[in-house]
Amino acid sequence: MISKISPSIEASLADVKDGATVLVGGFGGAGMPNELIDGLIAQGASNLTVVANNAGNAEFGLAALLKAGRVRKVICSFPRQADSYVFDGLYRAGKVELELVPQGNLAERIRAAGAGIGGFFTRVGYGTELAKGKEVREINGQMYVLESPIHGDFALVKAERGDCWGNLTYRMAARNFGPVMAMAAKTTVASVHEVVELGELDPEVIVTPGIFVQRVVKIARSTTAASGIKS
Amino acid sequence: MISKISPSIEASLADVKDGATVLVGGFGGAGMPNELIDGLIAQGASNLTVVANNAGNAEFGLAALLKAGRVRKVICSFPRQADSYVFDGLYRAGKVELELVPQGNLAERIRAAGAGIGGFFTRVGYGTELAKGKEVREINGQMYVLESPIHGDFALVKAERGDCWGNLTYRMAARNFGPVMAMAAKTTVASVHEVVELGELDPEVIVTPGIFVQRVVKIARSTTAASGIKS
Amino acid sequence: MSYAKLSREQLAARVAQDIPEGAYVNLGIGLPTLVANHLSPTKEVFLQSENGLLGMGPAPAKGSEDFDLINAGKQPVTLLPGGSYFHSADSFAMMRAGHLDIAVLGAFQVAANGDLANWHTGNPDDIPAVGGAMDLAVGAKQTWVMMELFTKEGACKLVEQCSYPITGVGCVSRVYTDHGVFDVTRDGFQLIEAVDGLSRETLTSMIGVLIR
Amino acid sequence: MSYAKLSREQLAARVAQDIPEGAYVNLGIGLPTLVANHLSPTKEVFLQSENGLLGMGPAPAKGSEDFDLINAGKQPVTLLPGGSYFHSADSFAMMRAGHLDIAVLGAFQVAANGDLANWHTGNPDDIPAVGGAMDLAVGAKQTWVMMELFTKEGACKLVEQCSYPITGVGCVSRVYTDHGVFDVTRDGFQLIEAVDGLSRETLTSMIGVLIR
Repeated sequence: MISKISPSIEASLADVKDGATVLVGGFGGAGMPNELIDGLIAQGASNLTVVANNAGNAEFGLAALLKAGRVRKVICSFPRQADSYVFDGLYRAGKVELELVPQGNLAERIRAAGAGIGGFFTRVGYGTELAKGKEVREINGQMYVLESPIHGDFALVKAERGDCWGNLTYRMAARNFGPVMAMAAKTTVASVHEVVELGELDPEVIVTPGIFVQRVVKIARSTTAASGIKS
Repeated sequence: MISKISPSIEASLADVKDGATVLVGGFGGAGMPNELIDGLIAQGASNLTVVANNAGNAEFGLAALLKAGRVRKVICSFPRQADSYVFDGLYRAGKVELELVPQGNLAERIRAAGAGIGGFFTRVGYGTELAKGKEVREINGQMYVLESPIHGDFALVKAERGDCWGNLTYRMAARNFGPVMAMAAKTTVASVHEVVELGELDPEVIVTPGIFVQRVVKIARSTTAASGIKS
Repeated sequence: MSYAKLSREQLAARVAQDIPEGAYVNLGIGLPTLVANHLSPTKEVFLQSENGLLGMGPAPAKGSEDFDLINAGKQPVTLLPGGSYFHSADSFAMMRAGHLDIAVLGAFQVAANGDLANWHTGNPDDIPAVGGAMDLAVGAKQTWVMMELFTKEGACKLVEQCSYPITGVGCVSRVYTDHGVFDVTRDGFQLIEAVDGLSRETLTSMIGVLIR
Repeated sequence: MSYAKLSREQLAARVAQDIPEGAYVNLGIGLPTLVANHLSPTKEVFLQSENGLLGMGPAPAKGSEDFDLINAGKQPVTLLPGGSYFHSADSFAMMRAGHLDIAVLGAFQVAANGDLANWHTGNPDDIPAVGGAMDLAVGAKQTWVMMELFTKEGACKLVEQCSYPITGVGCVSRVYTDHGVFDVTRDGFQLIEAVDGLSRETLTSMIGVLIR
């Protein structure tokens, strides 16, 4: 019998290689897979490209990964936050490369990778610095920019419940980038608060079908902390 | 208080104009909004472009609409079925135009319309008759075809449950094209078997958020009949 | 003749007044967030949040915050009955394809052709961050800007051409300010109303770009 | 020396034997559908159906058919515990991006370069219909064809170049037939095995295209 349940965070991340592209879910603290990021720090892979909406808060999660010097490049929409001082410092010191992408283009580029789309035309960004050098085209009287897919070697996703086939549900706004990132990576590792028996998740309400998930690892339930805002 | 609940099928389709493009959900009999199609026949709009996966079975639903002479053009992936004789006859007689689209490209083109994507590159269809005349491009060593969005004036969608904000859930494989068609039309009319109180649908399990639905109309529960297969 | 600029709350109330019942609206982070507090409880408006919420409700009571349920500004919110959750690609599909009726955004500058600048000061030492600003700017059926008319240094934020890096081309249709409301037309800015006590002529003369 | 061609069921069993445990598989309509009946119950394989099912189970008992739960051939099926439903765009995303390990498809012809023809006879009087054939042909990690080696008229369906309109370019990696199994390599067809009693030489000589 197939089981994608991983015995530990350590086991679930053992094969992340130096130079890998890692998609990391979350928007603010919601859906941020902090336990998996801590596991990645312990695992030791370096020279990573991290794709995420934000670039870390305070000194935990992504910020800790950045602080540990493991990240070569960040692809994200909103690195600057009230408590993003680790990223800010590395960026100003030229120690981390930044590719800034409008949030919807980021989500769509990740989905494109997960859906086998080679590129797509979007109006978002046209005429701005963030579309500099990109192919543009007029379609039905409006100007569009060609955007390309963003593939991941790994995706680290925080879900709520999962089963041994890798099916996932999420919790409230912690869903955000999880479903599209799970589609776009060669290996998707999902942390869940509950592992349930096969068939316990109603097939109508599964958000991420197991085909998109390679490993599921149970973590202790914790309360999502505030992050990214001025306290 | 906003309510998208329509008093009748008649009221929900009153403003379909001649020449409209109508997206029609369903795969085989599952998700086929037969009651709405009957309403459209009664309403009288003609010269329609119908976008659907199939092109009608026996003499009900889409086949009846075709038989009534209301359809100028069909955009679909699989018109030929064991019981598609109405379409077959009209097509052979040159009385209906056919744009044949691979099923996944069809779904993705409809989604593109619903997601504001101006066009996308897909490998599907490259080198085949169905990509004739379309722009092609090599991306990372593979050949892609540029496909364009398919917008609808109306979408007719069969759902399971709905509320006054237009939120929808579906039933099993009857989901198929419903969610993407609802996104892609100016006016989406959804038939549901149950209208529930606001808040009764768990926000985690709503498949089509109400923003994509303009009208919800209750229909009697009926059992989906077999269609499209040799009996 | 004297006039008083609108306070931030008054400006939020002024914007709220123009949002029609049944509208799907995204309120950008910062000043636009205040609009939610001024929507009449008898006028049903659907608030969308880019991080995957539709039917966003008010802030939760102190002590019952849940940071899995936050808005685009990462502040805790609630979900109304009838609300729904969805993933980021679906959320931005909503935006990009014009399903939202109105996006209300803050701005550094708005140009006479409707160009919006609100994401980057252009200062090379600033950490750039764009979030959903560019998506919202061009996606909604109407993009409204809500801002103080002048910078702290007294420069007018309605301009002939943006000097800051732009967020979207020709995307703004209306500008609500603490001095008055302007439409962006084919022929540039048109003054819709000035605040009480401020004549159209005076207001027009305070602005360094042609106002019709 | 005499040999017996594989029956349809034997051919289905032969294909089933090569599907590894844990594989995500789409079985095309027609002949490939039979493969499901020959998958060992001790070998867990995930069946996907283009109309929005993953974890498809066997046909339901007579009398408990539900035509909201059908396969790509519109026949009633069941869903296994752990199965899920999703919409058509998500279903074809699964296919197009190579999330499926194997697509098993019927064919009119397979060419030495891996081109597949299985959607249209090219007869102008036929109603064309493509369904998910083109999506499946190029989407899965591996595309296997399953067919009788010869037409009723005796023409070999392994060809130098397809005479029928093609479904996908260079997409087939393996061909299972009632006479033997072939790989499609850079250098054309390679015979993997011939059915019992049929020598490699004899089989090769029956085919009008070079077999390595």
